Amino acid sequence: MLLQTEEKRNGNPRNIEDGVILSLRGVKKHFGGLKAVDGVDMTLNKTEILGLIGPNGAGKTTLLNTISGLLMPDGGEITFRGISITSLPAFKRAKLGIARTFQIAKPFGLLTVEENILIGLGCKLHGHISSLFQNCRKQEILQKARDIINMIGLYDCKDQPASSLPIGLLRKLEIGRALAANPSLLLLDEPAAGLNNQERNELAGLVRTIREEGISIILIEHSMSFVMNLSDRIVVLHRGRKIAEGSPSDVANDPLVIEVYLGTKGGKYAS
Amino acid sequence: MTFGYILSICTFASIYAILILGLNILTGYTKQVSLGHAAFFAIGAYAQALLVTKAGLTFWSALPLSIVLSMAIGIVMGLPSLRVSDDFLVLTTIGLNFIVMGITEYFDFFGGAMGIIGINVPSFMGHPLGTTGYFVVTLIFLMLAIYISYFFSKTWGRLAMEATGEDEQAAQALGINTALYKIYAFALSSAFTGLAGALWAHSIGSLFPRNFSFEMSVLFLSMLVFGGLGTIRGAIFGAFFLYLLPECFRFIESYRMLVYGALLTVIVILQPNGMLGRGGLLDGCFFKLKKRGTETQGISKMG
Amino acid sequence: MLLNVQDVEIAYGRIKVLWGISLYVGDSEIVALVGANGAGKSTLIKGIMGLVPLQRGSITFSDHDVSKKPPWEKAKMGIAYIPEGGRVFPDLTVEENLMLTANLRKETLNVKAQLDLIYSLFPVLKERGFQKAGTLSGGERQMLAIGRALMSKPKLLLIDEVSMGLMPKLVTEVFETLKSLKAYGISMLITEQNVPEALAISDRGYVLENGRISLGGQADELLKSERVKTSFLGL
Amino acid sequence: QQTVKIGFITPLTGFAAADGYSSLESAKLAVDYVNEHGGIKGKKLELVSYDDACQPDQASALTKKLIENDKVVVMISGSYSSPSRAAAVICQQAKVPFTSTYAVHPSIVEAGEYCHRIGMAAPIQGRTGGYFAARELAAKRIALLIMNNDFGVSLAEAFKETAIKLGAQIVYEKKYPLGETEFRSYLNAIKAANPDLIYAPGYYNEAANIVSQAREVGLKCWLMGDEGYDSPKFIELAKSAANGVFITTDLNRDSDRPMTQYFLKNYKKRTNIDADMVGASAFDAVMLVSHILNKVGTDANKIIQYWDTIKNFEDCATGPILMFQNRSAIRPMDIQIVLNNKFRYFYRYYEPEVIYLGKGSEGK
Amino acid sequence: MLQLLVDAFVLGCSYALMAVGLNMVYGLLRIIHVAHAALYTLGAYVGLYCLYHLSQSLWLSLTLGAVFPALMGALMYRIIYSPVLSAPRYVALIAGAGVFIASQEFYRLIAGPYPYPFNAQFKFLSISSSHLNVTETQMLIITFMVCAFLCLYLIINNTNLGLMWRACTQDMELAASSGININLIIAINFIIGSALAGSAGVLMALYRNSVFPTMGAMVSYKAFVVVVLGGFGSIPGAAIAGILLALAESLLGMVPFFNLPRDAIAFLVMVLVLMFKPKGLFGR
Ligand SMILES: Nc1ncnc2c1ncn2[C@@H]1O[C@H](COP(=O)(O)OP(=O)(O)OP(=O)(O)O)[C@@H](O)[C@H]1O
Ligand SMILES: Nc1ncnc2c1ncn2[C@@H]1O[C@H](COP(=O)(O)OP(=O)(O)OP(=O)(O)O)[C@@H](O)[C@H]1O
Ligand SMILES: [Mg+2]
Ligand SMILES: [Mg+2]
Repeated sequence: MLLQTEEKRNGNPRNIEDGVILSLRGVKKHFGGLKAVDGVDMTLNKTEILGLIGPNGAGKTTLLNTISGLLMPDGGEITFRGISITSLPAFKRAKLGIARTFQIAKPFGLLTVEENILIGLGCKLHGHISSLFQNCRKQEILQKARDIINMIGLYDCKDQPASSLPIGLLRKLEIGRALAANPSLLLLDEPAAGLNNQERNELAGLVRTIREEGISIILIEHSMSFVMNLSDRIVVLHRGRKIAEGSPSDVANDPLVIEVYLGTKGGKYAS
Repeated sequence: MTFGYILSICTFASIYAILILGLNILTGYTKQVSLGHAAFFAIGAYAQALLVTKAGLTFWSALPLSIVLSMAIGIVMGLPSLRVSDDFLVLTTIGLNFIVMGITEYFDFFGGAMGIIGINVPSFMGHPLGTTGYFVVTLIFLMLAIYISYFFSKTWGRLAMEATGEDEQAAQALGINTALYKIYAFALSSAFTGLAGALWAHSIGSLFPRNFSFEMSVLFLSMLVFGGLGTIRGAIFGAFFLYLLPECFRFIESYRMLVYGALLTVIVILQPNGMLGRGGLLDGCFFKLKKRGTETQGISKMG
Repeated sequence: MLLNVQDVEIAYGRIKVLWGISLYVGDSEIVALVGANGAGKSTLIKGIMGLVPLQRGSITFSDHDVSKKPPWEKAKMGIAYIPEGGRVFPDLTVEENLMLTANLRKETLNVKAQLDLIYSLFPVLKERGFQKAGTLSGGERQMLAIGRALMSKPKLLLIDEVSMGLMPKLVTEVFETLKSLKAYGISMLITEQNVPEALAISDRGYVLENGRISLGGQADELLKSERVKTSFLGL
Repeated sequence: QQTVKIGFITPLTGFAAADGYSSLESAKLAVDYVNEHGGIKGKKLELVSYDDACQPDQASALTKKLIENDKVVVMISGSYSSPSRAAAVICQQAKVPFTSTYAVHPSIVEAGEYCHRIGMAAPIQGRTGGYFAARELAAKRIALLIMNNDFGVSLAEAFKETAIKLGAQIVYEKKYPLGETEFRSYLNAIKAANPDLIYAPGYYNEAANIVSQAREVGLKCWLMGDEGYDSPKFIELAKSAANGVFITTDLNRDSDRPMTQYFLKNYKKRTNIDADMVGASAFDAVMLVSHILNKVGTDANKIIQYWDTIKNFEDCATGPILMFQNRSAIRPMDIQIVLNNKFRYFYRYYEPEVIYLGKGSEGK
Repeated sequence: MLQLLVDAFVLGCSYALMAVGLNMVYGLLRIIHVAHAALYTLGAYVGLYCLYHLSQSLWLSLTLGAVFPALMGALMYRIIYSPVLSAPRYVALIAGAGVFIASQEFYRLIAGPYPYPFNAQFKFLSISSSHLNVTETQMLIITFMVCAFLCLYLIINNTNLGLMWRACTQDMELAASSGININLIIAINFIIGSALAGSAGVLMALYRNSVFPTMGAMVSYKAFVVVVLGGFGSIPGAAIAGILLALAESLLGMVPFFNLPRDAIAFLVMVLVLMFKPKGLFGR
């Protein structure tokens, strides 16, 4: 079964060299004896939305962490816009233009919504010694922050501490904060978890808008309707390995994916 | 009138206020809880004392050097915070007290157990400063420290430090070099503390290792938490209040510290965010440097 | 009536989250509680369990007033709680996790039989019996959480967001398991984001909006109602 | 003005509270004595005291308060060296006569001509110990176990210098911090060095542990301490191990001098505790100050002028004060030994080379 | 050499007894329990009172010296800590510090500032030979500590109570809703920890033959070092680290010309260990 998929994948190599923004080659991450990510090859094109799915514990979040730099891969190579970022720390990758959200939302709870966004806006400046002297509340900066707050629809609570927001708004705040960092690649880890359908639809709209701004997106989701509708392409992970890749419908029909992930009712996503 | 006494008490309180403003940058903003600020205080005091007594510098020429020196040592002492976090860091900073005390006590270069004597009264334009003069000098430095703190509270640096304190991973994902900002925080904090130490050395005139005990560090953290972690007004209020409180209880003489300890406990229990922190008893009584909501208050988990 | 919640109000500090909630759960009944984020579903469940204090209102369980009882006494009376996100005791082994609850009711319970029952429901837990619970996968943890709650042979299960973060395959499995539990005479109050699936296994349901119950009724009727359709099913 | 006020600072809270209590009660005892015997030229003597918690910043602020607010004519510090020094500097600036009681740090009198010391100067006491150990006891191999504060260190320095000069050899030397309780590892090492005598300058709390643990690990050599041991608490804590320990002190309990007996008896009556050296120093300070005030009145300059000319002052609990040399009290030096759980008189030095400050650095 | 090891072991026992209580509180509530040292001193004073006013028996004073602090510990939790559990954790730390300051002053006001001797007469095993001399008190301390740790270890790993305790350390809320009376568990936790601290106070008072108001200070700082070295929350870790620390201190104290004080050495060791093992020697 596994073999079959390998063949199939190798059989249809996608030739997208010029448009590639991110490529992973043989990325590995081990925790003790556990191979959380075990040699994953993957590419991402400009302005593409790539869905990343797989069973619980497949290594999706871990893979995302190695891309954003919160974890250093134990092997393999990661290239972002032609630069090898394999051994760069997270904050440098963020400056290069990789932004992310977290599966368990990590707002700066004591800071207000506006300040959360400001921190994102300061992405390029953070770390310079001059950051200790420069005022972050200049008019034009506040204006930028306000634009982003409007875009994610949090204007009403911009002066509230982030910890007082409910999950749904927190996820939007996280996306806003990531956008403020002016990324060219956005990594979203289960942004729709804990949202209801209406909120999911709004979120899907937001994700599309972001893509239209020219930002590429990797999207991890367990909500099939969400990820199938949004993604241009889907990669399936299982036990740290890539077991399938292709268009949403291809993946949804893949028997291996149905067996390990979608379950018997998986077929209904195939359309 | 007890003018000299009050001035003298206020001089010490102002010195502590400068220190607490420094502690606020480290513990209030960056959430690196420090129970070792007596050590940083000692470093500033000793640096100044050595420069004045051994190198023969004047108060004014030694002061910038002491601050820079404290900052440099503060950076070195901050290095453990890059590896150690949370409660382990708290314990590490407790250790700094004992290590610095041990070193000053056991190396004759630092005066050893005999301490450093004869740190002269600073003079200004050739005239030695009296109690009043020195109080004015401290007050000016306190104003300067407040101004710098206020200015700093509006910079990117403070935002980055707060982000580092709240969630390191999220901060890194937004381009913040959290290690660097922790070090910045240690540097700034120890610069303030070093300044306070130097001022203290001159107002006492002599230094002994045991002057800088762990209990003092506890007092410093209490001052900050009592006033309101993460706020400038809280830092100043806490320093003045908790330093003057035992003085106010002079009339009950030997029950003084009992009452002080009990009061400290009761107030922290009733006002866990500090008197001037969010929701504190006096929140809003004093003029605020910024409108509500933009100044953040310390109500997060430790570390 | 097994559980009767009357006019309950709950606040976090000064912020009120729930306003005058009244609902009931009958014997051997599955009741779904659906609502948007932050509507207060988790808060209500915690309030029923006694993990957050009630500001007003009363809760009766099997005709006893339990409004002021601490959670452990409610647990002994037969209420079990499965919190959000498959929380288990990570450093205890699977078996210790299970035995913990059962041990408290040793006198009235046949522990061995109960354990066998859990293992027959979730064979995978038997395989992992001596593994630390923290090393289980997300789905296994969720099963352990359910198993742990069932060990004390509860009369009422309070389940918060059982499907959150689970892969589609597991979501189906877990819901089927819950449904099968009805056969053992266990009532359930479940909250869910996954409204259609939740209502599909439920007898009745309530819609919680901004801390108030805005709609309640038979599950199939709710599924058909306009309000649910527009705001939860995205139709 | 109805009373003559003298200021007193002492630690009543914190780790040094026991010494503060002794010195305050003794000072009060002395004040009562003075007032019963006519006060200061008919006026009552009044003691104004504050708790400095052994902190120099509090000491300096309180000294200001005493001088400005309470208008004291003389300041007495019943505190340790660090607060005493801070207070001395303030008094020197304010030109108010000052004296420390038992604090030994040389810098206290160095603060200026207004600052004096009632207790024994460390160089003298250390030297006395050295003479006794190396000359009288003929100890050849000496181990030093030194409390690491100004007190222990300055005693040890003078002791060492003298002992080496007299031909003894230092076979072991180690400092321990204030508050240490566990000495077995030091003592085992000392045992290996096989000394004739251990000199362990420090306070009675630590000393009691040193002495009893020394006996426990089987050290049979002489043990020698200083006036810091001079408290009945030392014997209570060290129990029978205290027997045979020599100390250098100036409070001779076997003396038949009336003032000594008055102090010992009335202190016990007043506090229900046996008197110690710390208290005796404070008692003497008040006695001496009131003597001076009775002689020359409250003028600061007259006070300090007279102070330096005092000879053979007998109205004190400790050995008579022969004179003030460099503003430090000079008196014959006593060696006492603990026998049958009591401090007993053993030997007294009058030799000038022992009891006077030398010309060199120690004179300062 | 053997003598040195035994002496260090006894010292280590005292560290470990204190550290265990701190560690238990930390494990359950994540509070750095500064006021623990106040209970140590309380134990010593209660034991002293017994000895002087009730009976000459050491056993009675040891018992009361454990029971009284145990109750005070539980009370302290109710009054001081339980109101600030949801506040940031340094609040509990400072509240504890306030209690510690106040308690020292309280003891001083009640019993006076002077140290008291602790003259208890008792019969116990002892070893005295030319190589090794273990006094009755040392024997008693070793026996007590070994028994206490064995009991604690057995309780925690083999009993239902231990299982519940472990559950509480991991997830208090979940434990409560699984039917565990968490108030009871916390109370028991404080009672056991404080009883150990109190009895450590009595034993050390006996060993040092002195009781004074500030006797708890240094011991509690040392106990922190032990807790960190052993790893927060690990009870065998605390026992082993306590003994290792005492050994290290004693051995370094033997080195000539190395004059840094024990406390500085202890903390230096701690910082160095943390630099290499940021979670302590036995930390998870
Ligand atoms: N820091 C860590 N230490 C040890 N093991 C880890 C760590 N982080 C993740 N793992 C393990 O690695 C595996 C992959 O975890 P990961 O979080 O990447 O899964 P996932 O695909 O995101 O799953 P889910 O859909 O449940 O979020 C899991 O078995 C997990 O237990
Ligand atoms: N510990 C807390 N302190 C303060 N406010 C809280 C706390 N927990 C929840 N809230 C607030 O109470 C409201 C209801 O929260 P609750 O978790 O009950 O909602 P929910 O319906 O379960 O939402 P979700 O779908 O996100 O789980 C939210 O506005 C939330 O911000
Ligand atoms: Mg994940
Ligand atoms: Mg919820």
